[in-house]
Amino acid sequence: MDFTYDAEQVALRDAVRALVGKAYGDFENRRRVVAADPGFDAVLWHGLAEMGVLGLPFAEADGGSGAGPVEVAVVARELGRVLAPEPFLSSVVMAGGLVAAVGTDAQRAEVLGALSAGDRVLAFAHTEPGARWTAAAAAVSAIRRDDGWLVTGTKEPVGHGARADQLVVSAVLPDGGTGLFLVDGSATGLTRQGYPLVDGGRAALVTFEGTPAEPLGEPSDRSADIERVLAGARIIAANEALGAMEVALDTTVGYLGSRKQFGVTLSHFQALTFRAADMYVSLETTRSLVAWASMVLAEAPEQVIEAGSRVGLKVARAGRHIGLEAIQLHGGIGMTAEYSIGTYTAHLTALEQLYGNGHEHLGRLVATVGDHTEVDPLE
Amino acid sequence: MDFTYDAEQVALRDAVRALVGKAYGDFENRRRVVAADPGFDAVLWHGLAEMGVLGLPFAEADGGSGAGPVEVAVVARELGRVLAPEPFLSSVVMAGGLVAAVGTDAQRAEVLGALSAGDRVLAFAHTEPGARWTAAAAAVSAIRRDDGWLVTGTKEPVGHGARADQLVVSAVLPDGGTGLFLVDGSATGLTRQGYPLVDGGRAALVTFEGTPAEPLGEPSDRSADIERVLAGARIIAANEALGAMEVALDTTVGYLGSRKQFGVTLSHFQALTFRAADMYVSLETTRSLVAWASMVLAEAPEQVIEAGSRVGLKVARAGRHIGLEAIQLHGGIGMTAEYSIGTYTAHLTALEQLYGNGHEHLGRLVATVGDHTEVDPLE
Amino acid sequence: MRLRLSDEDAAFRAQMREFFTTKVPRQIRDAVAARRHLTREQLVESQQVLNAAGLAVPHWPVEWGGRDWTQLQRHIWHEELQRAGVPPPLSFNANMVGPVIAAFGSQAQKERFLPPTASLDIWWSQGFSEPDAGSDLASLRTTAVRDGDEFVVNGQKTWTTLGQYGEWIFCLVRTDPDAPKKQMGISFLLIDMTTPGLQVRPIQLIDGGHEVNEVWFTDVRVPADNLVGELNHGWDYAKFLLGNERVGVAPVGASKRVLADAKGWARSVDLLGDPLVAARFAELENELLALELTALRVAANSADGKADPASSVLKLRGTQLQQDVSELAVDLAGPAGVASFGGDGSAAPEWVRMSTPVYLNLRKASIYSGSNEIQRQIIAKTILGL
Amino acid sequence: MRLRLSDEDAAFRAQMREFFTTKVPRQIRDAVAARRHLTREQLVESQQVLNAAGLAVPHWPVEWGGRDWTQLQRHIWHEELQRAGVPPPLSFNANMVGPVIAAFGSQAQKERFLPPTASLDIWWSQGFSEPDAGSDLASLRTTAVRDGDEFVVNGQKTWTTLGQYGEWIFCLVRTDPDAPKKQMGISFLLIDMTTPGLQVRPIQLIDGGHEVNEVWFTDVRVPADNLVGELNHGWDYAKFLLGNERVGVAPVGASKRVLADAKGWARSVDLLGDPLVAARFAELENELLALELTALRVAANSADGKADPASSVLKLRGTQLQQDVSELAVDLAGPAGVASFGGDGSAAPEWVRMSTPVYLNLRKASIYSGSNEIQRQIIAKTILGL
Repeated sequence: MDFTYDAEQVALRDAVRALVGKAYGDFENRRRVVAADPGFDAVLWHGLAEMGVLGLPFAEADGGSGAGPVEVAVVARELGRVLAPEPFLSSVVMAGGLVAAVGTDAQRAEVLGALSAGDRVLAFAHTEPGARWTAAAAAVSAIRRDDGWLVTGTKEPVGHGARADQLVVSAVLPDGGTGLFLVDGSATGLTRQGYPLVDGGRAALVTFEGTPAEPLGEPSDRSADIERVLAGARIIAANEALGAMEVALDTTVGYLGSRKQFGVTLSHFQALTFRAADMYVSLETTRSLVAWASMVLAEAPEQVIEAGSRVGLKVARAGRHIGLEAIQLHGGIGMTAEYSIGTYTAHLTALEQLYGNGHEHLGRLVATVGDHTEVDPLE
Repeated sequence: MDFTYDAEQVALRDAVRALVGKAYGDFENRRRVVAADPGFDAVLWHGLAEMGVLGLPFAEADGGSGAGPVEVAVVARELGRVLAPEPFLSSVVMAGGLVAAVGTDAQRAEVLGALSAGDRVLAFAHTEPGARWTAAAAAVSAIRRDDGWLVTGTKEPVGHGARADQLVVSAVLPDGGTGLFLVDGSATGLTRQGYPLVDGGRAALVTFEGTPAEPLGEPSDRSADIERVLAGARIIAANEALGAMEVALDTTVGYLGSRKQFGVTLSHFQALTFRAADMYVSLETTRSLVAWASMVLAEAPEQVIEAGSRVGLKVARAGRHIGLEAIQLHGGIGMTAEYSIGTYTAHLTALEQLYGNGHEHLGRLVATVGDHTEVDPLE
Repeated sequence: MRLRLSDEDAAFRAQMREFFTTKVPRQIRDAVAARRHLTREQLVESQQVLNAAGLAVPHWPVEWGGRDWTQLQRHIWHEELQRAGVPPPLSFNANMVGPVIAAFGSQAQKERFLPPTASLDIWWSQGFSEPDAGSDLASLRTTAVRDGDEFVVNGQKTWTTLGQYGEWIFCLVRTDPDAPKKQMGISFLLIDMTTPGLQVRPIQLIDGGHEVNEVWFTDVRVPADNLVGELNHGWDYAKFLLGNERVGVAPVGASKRVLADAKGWARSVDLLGDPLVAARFAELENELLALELTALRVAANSADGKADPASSVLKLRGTQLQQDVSELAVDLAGPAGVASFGGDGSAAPEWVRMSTPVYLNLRKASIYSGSNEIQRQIIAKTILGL
Repeated sequence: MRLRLSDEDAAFRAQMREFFTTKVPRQIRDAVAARRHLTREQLVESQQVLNAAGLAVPHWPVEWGGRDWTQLQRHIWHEELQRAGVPPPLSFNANMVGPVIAAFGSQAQKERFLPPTASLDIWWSQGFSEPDAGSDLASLRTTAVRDGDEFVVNGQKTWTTLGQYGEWIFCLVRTDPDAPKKQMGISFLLIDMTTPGLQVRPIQLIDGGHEVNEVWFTDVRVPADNLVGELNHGWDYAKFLLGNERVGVAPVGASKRVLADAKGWARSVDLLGDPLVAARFAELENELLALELTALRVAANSADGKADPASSVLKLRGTQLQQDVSELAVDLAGPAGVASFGGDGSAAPEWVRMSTPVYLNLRKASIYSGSNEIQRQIIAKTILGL
């Protein structure tokens, strides 16, 4: 049992921190980047590729660097600390993760190679209007036509769906079940309407109308793979949220220590410092659960889905607690887009929406609460 | 719309306050009284009778003084303020209330007359082991025998059941449905084991074995009457809880203003005074809902059951908030039985247990939340 | 104690409800129901409809358009207004500068300003907070120096809500920097926002909207006639302005309307039957009922005219519940809640798209107009004596 | 990062579990599971079973019965102990006075006191708090005046937990009333509780139990040999005593055990399937998991021996969750929860009868041993630098 990063992981952390810190250490710079499409910094994206970050989770044979989930978690946490808007989660972890999980050898090499090199942005077109974090597709279906497949229907929200060069699309198969397909960004019958999120991120409404699609691996039911990759993405997203919470608390503590009202710094008001202490308790306990879930992802695949919900619930609760208190303890300046703190809260909210909110994860845990006597992290 | 007591109600309040204040204004005196059976002050009980308090809700023809629910609420609040352990709720409001609701003319005159005069203590033997605030009986049944009825089974907890001179007993009727019966305290086949509650109150396990019982009114299904009288009792109990919360906050504020630590009074610690402010918010909003429910009881019988759950939920939430914070803000002394504040918290807990806890009332409101668009207290 | 409204008050309520739901244009009320930012034109039109019927400034002196209503009637007016989705009359005009001018202004000021203030022909902005004077308002540093018949104003105000529409601004300015206490030496000045040297800069908020502004004053010359009341007594007028409202402090009616609408939203995503969702509705409904009754209690029982300490309770609890309702909406919206800025390019219904910006925007409710920390302070000190 | 225990630690865990569930008498563990107050005899017996196996004071110096375990092993020992329902070794002996004597006592004190302290042949009480020195402990006023070879002690201590069983008491006493700071001038004294002039008076608590006491000192004569360490340095030893524990600060294992039992209780009253009840279980289980992992993280990563600031987090959150679990039990108990003192005269199961007294009794958890306010203070100041 060890909760610490090893030396290589620390080196990775420091390298990523330096790189993204140069880009977004100045919050004004982040505002500039997210103000214009595609909502992220193409130069930084290539920088991450050069550092090997985009290929981290993929096998070397597929063009990746064959690292593990903990390394991916290290990266996500650093991205979260500066609210880096690059599509690491949607493109590398989710879409790339599915290609790695079910793609053919040729698909893996071709797609993941381009992704790892920073030459191709992927998106995972899965969520459908009205759907709530399910693994199955319903509103997009695939049919076989002579020499190939066509998909038809609507997906939304698709993270970075407008910019993506290639889409991994879930669709109902002719015989039922949810298959996965690759769709090229320039395919016929593909319409994409992108928009910014409140945190400066990007999503899109993506419509397919008889759009040519290539089955990812065999065209068979992939909902179990989707569920598993989504749960893993939740754990990585939790690391990103953790990074954001860490900085949100630091920023708030810094503000309390420097902002003066009534002739003294706010840190003289015990009602405020005690609330900061409670935020710290939320943060520390979240840190532990996020580390545990990351280790589960690395070592105990059979527990990943449960761990995804456990960390999803905790991050939702802590994210709201820390995010909302951070704004309140700042007062007026916390409401402004010019100052960073409100965007941290907005980003924590967006992560919940994309990866499952507290209500969703609590509901999943409620369904299984009678199945076990206790939760033992050491078993 | 008027939330204030009228002049007569103020006079009643002041008279009751003076009487119970003389008995229990000194908390040590209350400790002495509850330390020995029957757990209340027989002299005070007669004093209340002489003041007309025990007959307040009953018609003059039945020996009462024909006042309304608001007057009963006024009394309960004053009893709550000093944690008076007299069986006003169980004896007058519940047992007496049922006699008034379903008794024959002769029963009403006989039973309520003796109750109002302070000569007879009643108890309502209704709750059964394992039951949770239901209106129906299940574990005690009644059979007809030649010239009368016999009841058999177990009731617990029965408030003041060991001391009561006469019991109002709910029992399953031969043809189903829940009937109400009068059982004399000296009846054959009646066993009672009394015990004190954590707040110094009294309850009992009451066993009937072919115990002679007299139908209260016609021996027909009375569960609707029981439900209605219980809901009314909940509203009166909420007034008692309100009185207790008022004094709990006052006591806590007094302590914060006088107890010194680190060379200053605790009121210099903003983290503590802000929590007292939040307690005040709980108290004020509770005060409003309790007043509303009391007026519903007086004026809008068709809404009493809903109002009982609304006020039950609010009092449960506020009672825990105020009760637990009161102990915490006191620190060590709040844990002791010698000092009053912990007993206020214990009493608020006992009231929840006897009249329905927050989970119960929330569940009832959840069941109906889809039936209306909004709650409008002015309709 | 009496539960029911008197016949007179019940009739009054019916009359208000009838007026608000039939005379105020539907598209304005629809915009409120959809939780959109309203346009300047919509706010002006709505207030002018109200004012024409004598319903914009009922709490003003009768001479200047007020009605001699009871506090309970004012409460009913305000609740019905919110319930119908009518935007309340612009607070800066109706609740702030109007009552101050009516109470402390000169006759000339009253005649000049009060009618267009009631009708929103003048749009007022508020110039109180400064970058270093937020909760600690009395430490404000914007100065006004007398120069002949004019004051010369220099400094900066911030958090000026809707200042981009403002035509006039009422300001607290420091006129005596040597006063022994910082609350002294402050004056209350009315300033034409077209005066040279006055500059308004937008501040973007975290919901993406433009709702507040910075206002910069560089040698802005203001006629001395625009001083309200006495020189160096501005703090008294500010306290009057901030303290005289007892009705409408808690946005109960609006929160109830949104919660009622949210039941429909929950149904549309098959979640109203989820016990964990239903429990949140039930808790919020009960707490809003308790708060509404508290507001009613304050209104019904304030005949003695005492400033009621419960206004801090109403503000504190009212904003908490307003925020809780907005949080419920975000949870109902689910994944599609990210599509806030998707507009017609999104398949998400408008309530879903509005959910996150509204949730973020409403963080202001517990910060502006006396933060909830200030309210707790008031309760602890003024009410509990701590 | 590594999730799994090393083989060695896993074997250690299995060994602890085996020992605790087979060697400690079942009726003692049953009494813990039933949440009863344990008798003196039960506590002594349990500790002596542990001590005989070298498991009572593993964190002491090896010379005095300690084991050279890692922090992680100590953590596992403590969690398994709680999990099995074994009462932890008496804290006053094992965690307080023992380590102080071992670190600062004379050789004679060590030899005289440490063995019977480990074996609970001496039952120690704690004499720290006073009526006017609670959270502000340093303002204590009990005095010890040197008189020949003795100290003469006068004053009053309070909140002396289980002092009715105490044979010896370790006290903080003021030996230099003129010291420039109140933290100076305090000494650490060991006092035989049978000494004339020492009187123990019970304090009844709100759960009806007798758990704490007042201890009065009237000219109590204490041999000067019973001074631990240096005169006037007692505050340092008290800080050492209060600050050196990193393991077992949060009662995670006990709370988990009660929560697991509560699932059975909920089933027995048909409530585990109620979504609102199940949600409380799920939330508590998740928060306890997060806390357990935090305790593990602190234990696994504290090789550098730094005093870990997280102990305040563990205490604060641990007591909150302990109280929340007890509150859930009260809600499950329902109406029969009032039958706390019904004993055999009640039909209610024991868990129902215990629910309310335990709930009330556990209010102490956030008050004693550094209240949660003190923990927040430590976090804000020491960790956050505020």
